[in-house]
Amino acid sequence: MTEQTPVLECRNLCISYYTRAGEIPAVVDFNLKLMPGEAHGIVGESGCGKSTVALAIMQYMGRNGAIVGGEILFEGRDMRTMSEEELRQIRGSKIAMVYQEPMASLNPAMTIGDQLAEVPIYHDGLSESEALARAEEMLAKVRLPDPRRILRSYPHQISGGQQQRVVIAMALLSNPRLLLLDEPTTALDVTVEAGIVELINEISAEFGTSMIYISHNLGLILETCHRLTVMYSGEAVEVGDIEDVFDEMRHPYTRGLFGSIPLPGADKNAHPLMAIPGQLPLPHERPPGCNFGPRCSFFKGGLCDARALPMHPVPGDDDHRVRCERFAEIDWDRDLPKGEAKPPIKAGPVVLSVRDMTKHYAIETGGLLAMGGATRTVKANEKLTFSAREAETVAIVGESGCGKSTFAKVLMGLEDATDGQVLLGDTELGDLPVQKRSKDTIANLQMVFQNPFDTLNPSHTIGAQIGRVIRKFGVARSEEEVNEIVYRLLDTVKLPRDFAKRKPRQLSGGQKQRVGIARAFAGNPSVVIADEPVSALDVSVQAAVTELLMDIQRENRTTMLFISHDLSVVRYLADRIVVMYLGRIMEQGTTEEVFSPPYHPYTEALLAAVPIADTRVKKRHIVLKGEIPSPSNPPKGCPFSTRCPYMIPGTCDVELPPNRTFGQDHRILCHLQPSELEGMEPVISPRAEAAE
Amino acid sequence: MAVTEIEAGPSALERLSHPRALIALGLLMWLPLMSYVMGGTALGPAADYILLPAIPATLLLYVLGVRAFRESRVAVIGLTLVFFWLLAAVAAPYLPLLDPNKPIAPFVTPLSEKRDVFFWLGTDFKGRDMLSRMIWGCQRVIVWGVSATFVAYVVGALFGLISGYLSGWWDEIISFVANVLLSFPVMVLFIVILNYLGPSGFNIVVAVTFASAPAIMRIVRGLTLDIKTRDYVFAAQTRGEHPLYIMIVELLPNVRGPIIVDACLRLGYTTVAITTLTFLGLGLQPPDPDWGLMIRESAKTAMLWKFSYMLLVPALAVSSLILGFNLMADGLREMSLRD
Amino acid sequence: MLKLILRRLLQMLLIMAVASLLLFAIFDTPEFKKRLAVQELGGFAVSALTEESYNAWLAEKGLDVPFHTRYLNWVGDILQGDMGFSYEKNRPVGPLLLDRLANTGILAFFVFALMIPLSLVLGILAGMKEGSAQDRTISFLSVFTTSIPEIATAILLTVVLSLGLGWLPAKSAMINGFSFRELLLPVLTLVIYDFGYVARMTRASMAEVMTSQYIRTAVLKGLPYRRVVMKHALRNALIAPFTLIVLQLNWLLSGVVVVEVFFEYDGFGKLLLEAALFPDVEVVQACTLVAVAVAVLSQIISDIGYTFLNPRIRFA
Amino acid sequence: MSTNNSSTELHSKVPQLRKQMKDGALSRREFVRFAALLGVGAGAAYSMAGLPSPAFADDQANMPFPPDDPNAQSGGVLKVAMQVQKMEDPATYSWVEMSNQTRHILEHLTMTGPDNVTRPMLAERWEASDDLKTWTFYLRKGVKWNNGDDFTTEDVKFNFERWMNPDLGSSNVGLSSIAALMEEKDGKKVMRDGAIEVIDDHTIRFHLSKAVLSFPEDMYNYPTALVHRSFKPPFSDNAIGTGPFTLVENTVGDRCILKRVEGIEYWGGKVYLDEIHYYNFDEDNQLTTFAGGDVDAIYEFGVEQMELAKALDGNIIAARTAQTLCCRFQVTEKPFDDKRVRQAIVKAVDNALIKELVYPEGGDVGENQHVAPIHPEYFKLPPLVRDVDAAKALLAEAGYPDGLELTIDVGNTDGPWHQTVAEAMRDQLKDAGITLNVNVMPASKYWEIWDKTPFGATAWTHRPLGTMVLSLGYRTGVPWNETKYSNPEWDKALDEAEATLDVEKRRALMENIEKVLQDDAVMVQPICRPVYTIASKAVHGYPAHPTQYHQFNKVWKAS
Repeated sequence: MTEQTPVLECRNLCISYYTRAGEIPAVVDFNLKLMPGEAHGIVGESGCGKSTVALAIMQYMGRNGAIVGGEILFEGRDMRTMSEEELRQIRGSKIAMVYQEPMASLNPAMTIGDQLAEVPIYHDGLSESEALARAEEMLAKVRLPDPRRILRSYPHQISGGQQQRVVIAMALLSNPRLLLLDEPTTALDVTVEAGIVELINEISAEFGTSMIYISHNLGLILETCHRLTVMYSGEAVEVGDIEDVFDEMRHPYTRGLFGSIPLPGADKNAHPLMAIPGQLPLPHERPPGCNFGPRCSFFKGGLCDARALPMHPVPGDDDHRVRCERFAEIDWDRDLPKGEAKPPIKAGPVVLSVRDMTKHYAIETGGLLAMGGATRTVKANEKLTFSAREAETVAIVGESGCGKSTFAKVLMGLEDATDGQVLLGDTELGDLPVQKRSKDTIANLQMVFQNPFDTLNPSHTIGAQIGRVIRKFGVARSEEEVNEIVYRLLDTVKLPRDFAKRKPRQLSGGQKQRVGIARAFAGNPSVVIADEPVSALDVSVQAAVTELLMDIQRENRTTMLFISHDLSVVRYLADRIVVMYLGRIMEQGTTEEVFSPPYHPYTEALLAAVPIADTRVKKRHIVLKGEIPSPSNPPKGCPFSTRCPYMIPGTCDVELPPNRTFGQDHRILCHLQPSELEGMEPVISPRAEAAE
Repeated sequence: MAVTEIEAGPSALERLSHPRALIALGLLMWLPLMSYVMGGTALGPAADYILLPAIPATLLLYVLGVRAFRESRVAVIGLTLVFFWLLAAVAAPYLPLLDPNKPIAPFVTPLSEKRDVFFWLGTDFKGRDMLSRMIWGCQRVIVWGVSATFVAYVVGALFGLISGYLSGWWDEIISFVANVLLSFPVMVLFIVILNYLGPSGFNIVVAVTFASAPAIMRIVRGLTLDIKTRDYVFAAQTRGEHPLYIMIVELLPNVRGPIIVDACLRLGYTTVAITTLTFLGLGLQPPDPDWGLMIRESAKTAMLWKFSYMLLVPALAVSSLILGFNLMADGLREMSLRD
Repeated sequence: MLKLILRRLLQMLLIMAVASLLLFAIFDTPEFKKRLAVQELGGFAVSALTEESYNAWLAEKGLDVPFHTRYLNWVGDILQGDMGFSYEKNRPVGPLLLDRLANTGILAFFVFALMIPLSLVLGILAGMKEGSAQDRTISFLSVFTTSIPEIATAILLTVVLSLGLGWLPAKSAMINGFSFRELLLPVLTLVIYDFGYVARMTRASMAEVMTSQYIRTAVLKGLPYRRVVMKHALRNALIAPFTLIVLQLNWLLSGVVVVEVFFEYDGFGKLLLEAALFPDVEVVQACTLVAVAVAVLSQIISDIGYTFLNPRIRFA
Repeated sequence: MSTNNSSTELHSKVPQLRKQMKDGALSRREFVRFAALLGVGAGAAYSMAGLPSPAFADDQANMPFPPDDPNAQSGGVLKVAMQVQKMEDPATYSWVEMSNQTRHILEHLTMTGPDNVTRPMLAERWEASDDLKTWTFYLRKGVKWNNGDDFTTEDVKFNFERWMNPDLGSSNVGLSSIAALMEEKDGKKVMRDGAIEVIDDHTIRFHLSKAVLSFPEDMYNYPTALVHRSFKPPFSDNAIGTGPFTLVENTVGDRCILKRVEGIEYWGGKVYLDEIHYYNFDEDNQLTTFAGGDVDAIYEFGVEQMELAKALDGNIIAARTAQTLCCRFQVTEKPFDDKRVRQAIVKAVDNALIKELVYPEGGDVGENQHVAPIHPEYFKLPPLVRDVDAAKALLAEAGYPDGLELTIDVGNTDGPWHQTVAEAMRDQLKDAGITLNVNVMPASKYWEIWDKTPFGATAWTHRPLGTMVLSLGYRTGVPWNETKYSNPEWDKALDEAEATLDVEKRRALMENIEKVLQDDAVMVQPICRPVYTIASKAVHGYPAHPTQYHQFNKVWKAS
């Protein structure tokens, strides 16, 4: 390695927030060295301090945050000693940042042109017209269509993906040495995310900019970075080159993290996920010594909790360091965590069958005194047909606007189907609103919700909320019986019984989701709809909740409709998959069938877009152009025709494609000939050298 | 579009350790006070001791309140001001005060003695003790102000829940009526209503309800619209719960937090309204003391520097009570935002 | 947008129709007619009147006609621009109302001229540095001033500035013609009561904007602080206060009642109160219509302004 | 110029009056008043009574006004705070304020001064027949309307006929003098044929159907202002008058501007002011406005404002009146239908103490029989004595041994002192076991119920004679009988008193009348109140009239 000045170097950086409760250390003893052209990933769960690091580098700590120790050297100069004016000159020109929420990061009241032009005006002293010209150039470079129009637009007039491109363009305008990317794709749909990731990779190649890429998603880091820092609870626990950390991790937390995410090859029966036990400590309740200690299976009292731990270099690789006292003692090859294998379950008879289910909304404009408002129709669901069998898990996959939530509403009886049939057993549900359904029907069909913060009513105790379901469905009536069942359910979801008296506010997100699961299963349902039940949870908690959900399902032989956008999770747990796009089913089949050719072009793109945190797999590279159209104004013909790489002009954009059937139950809605579809290559394949 | 200062969030009151004990204490303080003021002479001899249990209840409530609000100095100051007057209201009959309606010696300036009586705050134009009138004066404004705000809230919250949760025609009709009422400047509404019904405490309740309920309805409606998209409401709906159950059990407790902040502010507004209306001759009627009346009666006699205490005393008293309500609202909001 | 405005105007007319019908019904009760008679003739005289002569009096006043007929006539007159006749002031309502509205307009003009810059500047200064000593001082000041009801502010100002120091006249009856000195106390009272509210809202809006992510973006773009505040923050932070200030017009119509009565300033509020107490039906009617019109129009202006200032809605 | 009315024969009743005065049955002051009513010049009357003639100028030119002040300065504007009301038709005026706005434009046949003596004004003099049924008025010559017309009997006749026109609805028909000119025809009261006899341009004679003493006094009742024969309401549109001022502007609720008439010589001698401005202020605000220095004088201030008035730089002017507050019972309503209850209440109240509390300065203690000490026929009954024990005994007897709860309606129609009276009563009644609730309501509300409520505090205004009020308020079935008191014997006694001119005899009759009313305990009437006004020190000659009539002819303002 040549002797170069690092672009950025953090030495023993300590950052604290000051609150009424006193000083709360957010980041402790953080070290980082970033060479020119290098891309460094920081990965960790919420609250681990990764964004704090980014803002500290920008010297933007807010009123109650402060750097309490260490140094941040930018090109060799300590930024802590710089004056406000010097900082200002560096910000936006030498160091630029891309943020998590592009919409919120752009000023809603200024045109994009004005916002972009500011950067060259203030940093390079350009005139306004020169600045605008440069902005237009940059917009073209981040591959935005019609940059001239976008310059004149306000942020809300363009889509989320375009907004993020604008933010990236803004960051690149002064050709910075260092680019900070703070979860730049988290708010975006998967197929849009893929486009942004591609752009970022191109930028680092083209401009040679050093990057710090902050994310909770290991797969994304793998796709973008050279080096990686894993953070846990305010500390970096492992640093190293990507391959080293991915393949030869030396910290129990890193390994726990990998064990928690469903990688290709994970299987709910044969190789279940291995969740990290326990939960993240709150910043002011961190244990002495190793922060991960209480959750670590290698924890050794007296050693791990004796002192604040330093980073240790991994022998043989100076650039690979871990914050673990025992990493040398652990046999990393043998002690690979393995979940308990479970026998596969045999699916029973069809429980739920949906036939040509269609749901249209009429959006009326105007009200009591409306002077004639136009009515628009939103086609939320078009002719959905599929079925689910007892003890089977059917995943419904799709991005925003695909109609999966509407489908859930129709199923639950909150909306009437416009057309078609929904049969639960032999009860027609399509036009049976929940008020008219029998108690049994309602009890048979329950739901687990996405957002842990919303799923429970903050005003009532856990016990009361579960008890209400029990009473409502007539499972039990007397106070004692109800309590008994509540306790039993809490046992089932592995929560202590005294949680019955707690209010939701006293629970963590994962615990709330467990309560939500307990509530859904309180009435012994035959079908449970799980609407992204783990997507809002931290990675290490996700696994535990997923496993729990599946165990209960397995035990009760419940049919589960698992709504998700995350194909990795779906691949892991689903028996069958339904892929939706703009209200239509594009493809359905068993998990095996959907994940291998023939693919629907959309499925293919979706599969390609999902980042996989596994160095052993190879992925084909497909990036879709454009954005998802609005469901109120869907394209003619095939809904996917606007973005489809295989689009046949004159056919796809005019005519609705036929439903092609492969094998037993594998259906694809596409104009492409079956042979063309069958001729597709698999998207994900094992790398030759890593193949077993 | 509605500019509201209220943010949804858990209420600081929720952190009080014993909500049930608190409600009991509140009732113990409030019911005697209310019956004392509204019942008037109908209470008969009971009037002499009915307020006795309210005094310890008030003190205890204050202590509990300070404990709950200790994080916010502003809230504690507000609470202290409000409870000072609450305590004055419940303890007035037992304090060593002169009869507030008894003329003794007119135009005695503060801190001076006349007819062997020392007057801390002087006497008014009729010779009634200002100190005693000031302290007694808080009873009616507090009781009617709180009652009016409470009734307005019950009405406003009910319609807000219905309008927000049921939507559709319910919403159209309720919102239209609310819009009609909101199109009147508040004072115009007050003047018209009180002029029609005649000035009295009960009619103030009616007028305040008409004037405030639409705004409350809007706030509750907005909160309801927000909360009804939450999954737990969805869960209740999918359980087949009756809309009434959802409104009362699932929604109402969760709009409580922001509403309590708004209620504190609105108590302030109502106090202003009652005082102002009384000053205009449309509110509470003499002879019993009330701050608005004190201002009304003194306004024509005290227009001299040396008599200005007659105006200053009630003006400062009413300002301090309203300041108390507003500071409490501020503190509560501050605390709820911190959560 | 135009459709929206038309719709709101239509709604306004509907509200006016409903309101005036209700008012007419209210003031048509025998009690109110009797009250009017008492005001005109004196309490003793009225009770000495025979039924017949009372009816004759009613007929003379045009009050014997059933109220729906009167209402229709009144509506007809209004449509022809005739707002009726004031029993109490013995003159047509139109010019009377115009006089009083002009007076209140002068008052409102000075109130807004003082209040807007004061509250915006204070609100922005406070909101710019949330939690600073400057913020806390301004915030407390604004809570404090808004907590003092107008009547108390009026009293405090009168006692100090007029009775105590003798700088300003205590009353604003302006019997010797317009006098700015006499206008000062009512203006100050209203400004002191109202600026705090607007300042608080401005502060909240500014504080929210200052913690928003796009301000962070602007700072981290390396813009000078002045530009961040002036160009990025202000525009967004002033949207809410702007709509609020326009809506204050509506509030002012309420607020002026007590101030005008206390200072004996012959404006809209005093007229309304006197008319309601008299009861001078057609004046109350006209005042209500004006009030409703001001309320609705200010809402419309506020909505238009909001839309205009907020590109998110303008280009929706 | 000594008594120029010596040319007139003294009325036959005058010697009789003089004898009464000598016997002490009639005070000298009252002698003057009655003698004047009978056409004796006020100056002569004063001298007959052996009183120094007050500062009145009837000996010069027989003027009703005070004499000219040698120090007087001409010019200036007098600004007065008063409610400014409409000036529609002087004959139907219902408020004193209206008449004040008109008083310096329109004038009367007679004029009653602050000394309660009625002097000739537009009439030069008058004569009454011995039976007091025929009255002859001789008009002053040289009086001109401000449009240049001469003032003649035609104008007088025009006015009288107007007043008696039943369609007009003038309250003048309630005056005993005018009533005596009318008769009932087809259910309507109209003018009797031949009631008015025009002798010549300056002599007019009235033939009454019954004896009326107060004819000249009635002619200064405020709706009797004389308008021009071309008069058409509203007056404010075409203000033709005989007075020294004319109307420039009258904006109701704002201002009324009067200006000196130019070009026409005023009959009444010197007038000093150039303009009189009335500015509209509610009674509550008049004194505070005066305090602010914007006006020179005000209409009235209340007793509760006395301290403020004293602290101001001005002359407080107080007038003794018969204005009073009757906290009266409706004797037909429970529990007031029981005389013992009424008596118990009356006995439990100490009128003198209430008067002292409420009107410490000026005024008289009321005696629960409505006749005030300033009434000429007032008979002084033994003072009322508070007797709580007797009150308790009466209550027990009436079936309320444990006391009684009552509510009094108070409208403060005449100022907040009504309420103070009620509150003081409440405190005193407590001793007798009576709980009194004071129900205060706005004045306008009170006027809706004043003659209906079982127990209410009603204000009665000043009337010159005691018999007038008793007749208006306590006769069986009269419209203003708010007590529903009905006592045929008492009515008869009152009839007799009203027909008795002999004041001594009348007073003798009044003893019984007052006593019966007092014993029947129909009201607690604690105070006959004074009226207060204030004028700045620069204003000279500001009159204190018991009925608050403004007479500004000789008022002047120091510059």
